[in-house]
Amino acid sequence: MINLAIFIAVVMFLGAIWTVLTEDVFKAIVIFGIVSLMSSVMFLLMQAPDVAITEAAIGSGITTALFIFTYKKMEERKDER
Amino acid sequence: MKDEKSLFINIVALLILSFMAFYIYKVSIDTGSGIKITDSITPKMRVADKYLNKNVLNENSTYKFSQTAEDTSANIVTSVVVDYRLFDTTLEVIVLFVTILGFGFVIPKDKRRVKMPSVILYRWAPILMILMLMIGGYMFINGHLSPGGGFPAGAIISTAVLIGVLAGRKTVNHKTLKVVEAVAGISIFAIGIASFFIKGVFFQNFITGDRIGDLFSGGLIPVFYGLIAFKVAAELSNIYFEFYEEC
Amino acid sequence: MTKVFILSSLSLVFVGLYGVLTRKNIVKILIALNIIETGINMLLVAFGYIEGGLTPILQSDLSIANLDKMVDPVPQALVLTSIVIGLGTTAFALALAMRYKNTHNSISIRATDEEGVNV
Amino acid sequence: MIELLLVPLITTLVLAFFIRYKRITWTLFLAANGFVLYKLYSIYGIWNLSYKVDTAYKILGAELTLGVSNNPIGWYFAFFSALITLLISLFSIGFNKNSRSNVSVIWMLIIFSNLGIFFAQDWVTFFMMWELMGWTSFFAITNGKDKALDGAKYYLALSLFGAALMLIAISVLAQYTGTFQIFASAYGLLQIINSSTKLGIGILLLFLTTFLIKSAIFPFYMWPQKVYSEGPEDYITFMSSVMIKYGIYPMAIFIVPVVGSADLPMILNTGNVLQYTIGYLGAISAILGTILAIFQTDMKKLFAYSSVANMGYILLGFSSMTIVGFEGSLFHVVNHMILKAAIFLTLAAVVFRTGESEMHKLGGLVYRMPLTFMTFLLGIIAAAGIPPLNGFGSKWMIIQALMSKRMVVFAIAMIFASTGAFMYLFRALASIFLGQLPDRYKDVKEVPPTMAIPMFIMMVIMLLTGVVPGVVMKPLTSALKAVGYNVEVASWTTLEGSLKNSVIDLKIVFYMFVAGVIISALMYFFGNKSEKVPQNDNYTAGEYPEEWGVDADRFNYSYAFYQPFKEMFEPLLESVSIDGFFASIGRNFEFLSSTIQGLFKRGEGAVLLFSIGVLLLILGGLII
Amino acid sequence: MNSIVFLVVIPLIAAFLSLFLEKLNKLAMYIVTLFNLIFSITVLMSGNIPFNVAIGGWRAPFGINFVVTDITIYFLLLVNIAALISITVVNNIKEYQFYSFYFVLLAATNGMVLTGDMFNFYLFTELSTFAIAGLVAYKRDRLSTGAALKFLILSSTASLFSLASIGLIYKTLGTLNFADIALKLSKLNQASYNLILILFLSSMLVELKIFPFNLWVVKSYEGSITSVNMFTHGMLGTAGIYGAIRILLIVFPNMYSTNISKVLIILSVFTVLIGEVGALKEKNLVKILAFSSMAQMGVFMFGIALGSFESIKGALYIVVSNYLAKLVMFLVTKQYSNAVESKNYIDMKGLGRKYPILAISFTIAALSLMGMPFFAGFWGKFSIVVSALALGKLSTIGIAILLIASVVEGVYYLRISHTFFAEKDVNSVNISRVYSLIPFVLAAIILAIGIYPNFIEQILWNVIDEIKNAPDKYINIILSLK
Repeated sequence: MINLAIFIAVVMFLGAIWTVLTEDVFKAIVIFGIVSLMSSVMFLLMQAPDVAITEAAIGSGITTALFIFTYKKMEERKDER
Repeated sequence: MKDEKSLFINIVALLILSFMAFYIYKVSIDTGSGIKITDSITPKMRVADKYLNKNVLNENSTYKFSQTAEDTSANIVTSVVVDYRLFDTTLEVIVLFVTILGFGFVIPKDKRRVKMPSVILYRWAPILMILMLMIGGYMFINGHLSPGGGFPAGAIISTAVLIGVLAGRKTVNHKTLKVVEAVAGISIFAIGIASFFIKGVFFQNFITGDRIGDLFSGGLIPVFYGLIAFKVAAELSNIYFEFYEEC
Repeated sequence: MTKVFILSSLSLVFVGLYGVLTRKNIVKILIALNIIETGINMLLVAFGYIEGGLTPILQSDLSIANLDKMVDPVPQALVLTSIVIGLGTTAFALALAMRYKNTHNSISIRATDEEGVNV
Repeated sequence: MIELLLVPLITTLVLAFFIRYKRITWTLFLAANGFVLYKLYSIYGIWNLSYKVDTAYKILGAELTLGVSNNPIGWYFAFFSALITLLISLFSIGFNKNSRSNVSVIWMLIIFSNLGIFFAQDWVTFFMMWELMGWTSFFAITNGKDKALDGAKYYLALSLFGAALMLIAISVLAQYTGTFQIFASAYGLLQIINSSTKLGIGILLLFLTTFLIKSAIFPFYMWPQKVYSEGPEDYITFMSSVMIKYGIYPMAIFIVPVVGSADLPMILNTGNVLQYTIGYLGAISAILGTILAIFQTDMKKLFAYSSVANMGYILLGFSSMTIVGFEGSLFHVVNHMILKAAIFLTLAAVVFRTGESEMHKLGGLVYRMPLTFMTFLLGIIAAAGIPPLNGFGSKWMIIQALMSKRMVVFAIAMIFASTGAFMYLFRALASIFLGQLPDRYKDVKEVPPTMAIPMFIMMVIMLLTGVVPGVVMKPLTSALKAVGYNVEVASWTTLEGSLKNSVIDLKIVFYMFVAGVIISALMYFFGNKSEKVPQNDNYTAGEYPEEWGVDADRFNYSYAFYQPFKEMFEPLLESVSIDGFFASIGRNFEFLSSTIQGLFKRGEGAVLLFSIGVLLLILGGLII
Repeated sequence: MNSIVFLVVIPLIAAFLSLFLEKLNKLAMYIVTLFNLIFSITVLMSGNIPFNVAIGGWRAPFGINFVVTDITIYFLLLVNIAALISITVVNNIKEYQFYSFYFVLLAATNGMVLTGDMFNFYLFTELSTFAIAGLVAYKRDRLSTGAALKFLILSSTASLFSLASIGLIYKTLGTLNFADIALKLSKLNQASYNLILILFLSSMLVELKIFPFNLWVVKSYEGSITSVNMFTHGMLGTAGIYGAIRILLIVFPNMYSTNISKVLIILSVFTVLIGEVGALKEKNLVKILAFSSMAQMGVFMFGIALGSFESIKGALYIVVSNYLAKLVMFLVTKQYSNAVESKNYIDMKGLGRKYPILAISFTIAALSLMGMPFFAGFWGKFSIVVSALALGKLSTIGIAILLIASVVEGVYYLRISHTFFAEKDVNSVNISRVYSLIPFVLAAIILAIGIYPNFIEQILWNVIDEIKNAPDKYINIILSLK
């Protein structure tokens, strides 16, 4: 268990750093989604299934979707110009 | 964005962060008297103890599974969210309401090109939607028994709407969403006010006497969760409409 | 275990804060904000965690006998709320960002708000 | 007692309602001033009158009580202020017939604060009235004109700054003495000086700075010329004669007793450190005011600097800390009130008729405005301190006091300034009223009777106080006696100096002067008559300077009247540039303002600053 | 008095209904605001104060509770009166979102004042933040979009800090109730206490406009319409002040034994300096008011951070004076800027001669803010000065800087007043005289307080008494209910 937790923590940390440092916004969004999903696993490990489900559905799912929609819309506008 | 590579800002930010980290470290190793943030404190020493033992009203009461208690929700997180701290949850619904309202208010409304959806998606959409609705419905109905609850349920139901939108199928329109949103929102408060007139206290769970673990238990909890789910679903669907529907 | 949780959530908070402080692209600032938020949420839940704790859901009389071992349900309730708030903030801010892009013709937070000046 | 304050206040409200009807407002204004004068006359000698307001407002653990009370020195100031104000308000009726804006409302409010200052019983009341006077005079000076804004802003900033210092001083004083009462706190301050000299002197200097600002003493001598040159003339008359004394009054009742009896290090066994500080400030203002007055081309600015010099004399009198010097100073207060009012009324009359205040563009008005000329003449004779008029007695007393204390430097400064006064006064006389009348003022008429009468009364008063100083000295000495000073009530016509055998009888001086006037009149009538040529020929020698692109007025003899002196003093004046210092403060603030606006214009650093703020809080928490 | 919850619930229901009301929204706005006002007056008159309401029937530390004490009820009145005054300038607004935001803001500010629970307070704060951000973005042009976005980013960062602090409080003390926290706080380790306080304070200071947490202020004021400015000032600002008083003075009273109060003194002095000096060269009247409100908050915070009861009383006077004065100023600004279609005060030259009541009200408000005697602000300034001079070197230096800054304030405010009264012909301008009424009444109140402070002094001493006996009395009210 603890090894899994450490593994996920490290992955999340690296993912977060990648998200922050990368130039490509789309990449950042996708990796953020992954980090968010990882965090929901962490919630599960913390015996918080309610939070885990909510995080997976809302924090990871819908938020990422929102980011992607926005990104696409902004790109669309760029194309039009 | 050249500015992002500005060395100065990066150094300043790193300094600030390292200082904050140092401070937190210093606080955590502090050896002074009193309760420290690193102390391990169990729920027994917190208000959570009463929630777990379900004896907020009567200090000595104990309970057994499949019998009545003061709050008959089996999922204690749910009983905190929708009963002990119900008022927070209603406010949270309002927060979502306000932000989505603001979202619809400020999003630029320019003409969008509508892409034709693929045939597969168009054919499979109804099945997916029904599946989503079923999962969502299960979640909020069982919110007081198992993990889940109104918020993820709402999110999943809204995904059904999203699929419909993506598939180009007419499901619900803007007006309906608005009505659902308002009716669900008002109902939450209406129940609260009703409890004021029945019991003299706002947001009191006035259906009591259920047994823990039953499907129909927890009094008003499933009702509230249902309303919350529909409200969240309606609000989130609004977002998709803003993105993908022609105005 | 608790230490791992707390450290990992703190690391997320700091990375996110670094992003908010140094990034200029508004979308990336918002992503960084979300990272902080995830971190804080994890922190809160970790505060309620106890070693070898049980999920705070009653399944049978056995779980009622083990109430002492259950993790704290209150932080979880708070985090449920805060996740939804985070979604709200993100949605609102993204809509504003889209309009910002239209009005300022840029997505950098450095763009001036004065009328008629383009970066 | 309270009706003395209530009447001006109620009048203010009434005036505000009738602000559009000039005739009504100014008549009411006059009536209210008349009432104030009458009321003041009737309360003379009744020193136990007082009125108190108990508020529930708690400060320093006790409930605050505000009060006014009749006190002799305050009465002395208030009475003569009211007298002069009445005359000015009579003058204003005619003066304001054609003006667009109406300053009477604000002016009445100033009169209210004026009375409040003179009769305040405690520092809080005093401070409240003081602040009221500060901002009201801002509005009175600008009076809706943008060109007056700069001067008024300067005045306002100084005034608010002074008030801030006074607030600090009052609070510290109250903390240590536990009282806000003016007289009680004076004793308290003496004890503070004895126990902890630094603190006591600090408090004293804070008070002193406030009063110096209001009375335009040396480091703050710049505001009168900025303000007087732009404000409405009738109000400026009031300001230069009455308002500038607001700083003198608290000095007389508070600073002088404290400094005089404080146990401080002495210099040359003649006076203590503070005494010398005050003296030097007075001397510098007297000299600097005189020198600067000599070089002005604008007549209002000229007399503004003259006021600075006169305030310097008063301070010199205080610095001697002898009873004669004190009396002389207080006597000079009234003398200066009267003569400055007379002079500024004539200037107002000139501006009223010609619309011009640059001296070199005027000239020869003696032929058109003889009464104005006579008033002005008597005014400047008084200002120069020539015997039969009123400026002489007080200056004489001050010099006597300084000599008796062996403060020779100050006496020399005083004499230097008095001599310099001749130069600028003569310049004003020669440029405005003598010389030749420019063609454009051929049709100028004498002022209407409503304006002439007050000027005439002024002349009479000047002569009266000059010949019979008792009309001022008697109330003054009885007031001082009532306060507790060891003085004898003065006689009608004689003045007592502090040196041996130094009593003079002004009656005799007057007879000698009358004889002199008669002789010179005879010489004028029987002497040769002068010849008249067009004025420009005098200084352009028949050329047309406009053709060279130069303004002909610049060649008028009164443009660079004292050029040699100016060249002499130029280096000194350049080194003493207080104005530049204050201006640089203003500039720095504006620069800072732009910087801050730049910070707030861009929102990008918000989170960064936020974290820096958190950092500061953390630092505060760490350093325990 | 369980019905006190209606103060929050009715506006929230109205917020939902406003989606459909369309043209009736304005009417609904008046009805709901009046309801809130009348309800709070009834509560004040009922004589039941203090009382405690447990929502959902769960007793205090376990459920969420609303507490009504003297401080609460007065701030409730202030918030609701400000709301009523502010909506009088709302006109020609068709978007239903505006009304929804307003209702939510009304509920949130009322809730912030009423609540007795930490997390609930956080939620109300968030709610008000979003409502204000939406209202600021109302014009949806370049300026307001940028302002709203930047405000949102800053305030959500701040709210995350406060969330962390709430988490820490729950971890260490095991409770979220104000009274319970106050009761147990003395058991806390000093270092942990500091950490919690810093985290919470830094999010609090954003709302209180203290430098360097206040970069949103000027932009938001500049970018939004006048009624929104009045909401921000009168409702959000007042509720924020209440939060500061409640949380700093009653929940965290130990703050004064740490150095954090000294840092607060320094920060508030800087705020005043920056606010006053920043406004000096400004020409846009709304921005001047923004800078000035920042400075006034600095003075308030200075009074609070000094920590003596007299200085707190002074700070409360400043609150009252600033509250009234800014409302007057915004009303006048609204009328004048509408008349000349510009927010630059130089364009408003001469309007004071045609519409003297508005200009005189503005002048009275300005003088009160400057702390001139005979106006409400003086008593506050006086109290703060007197108590600051008794409290050591740092506060002495601070008060000296504050007073010098007030000189700058005097210069720029009276310059504006002068411009109003300057000579210029203004014939084309037309303002209905009706709009003079409210500014005039408010200005008269400022004057009345300045001349006769007794009645407000009484109220303030009640408030101070409550603070003095805090937290014991407060805890008793809440935790005695079983």
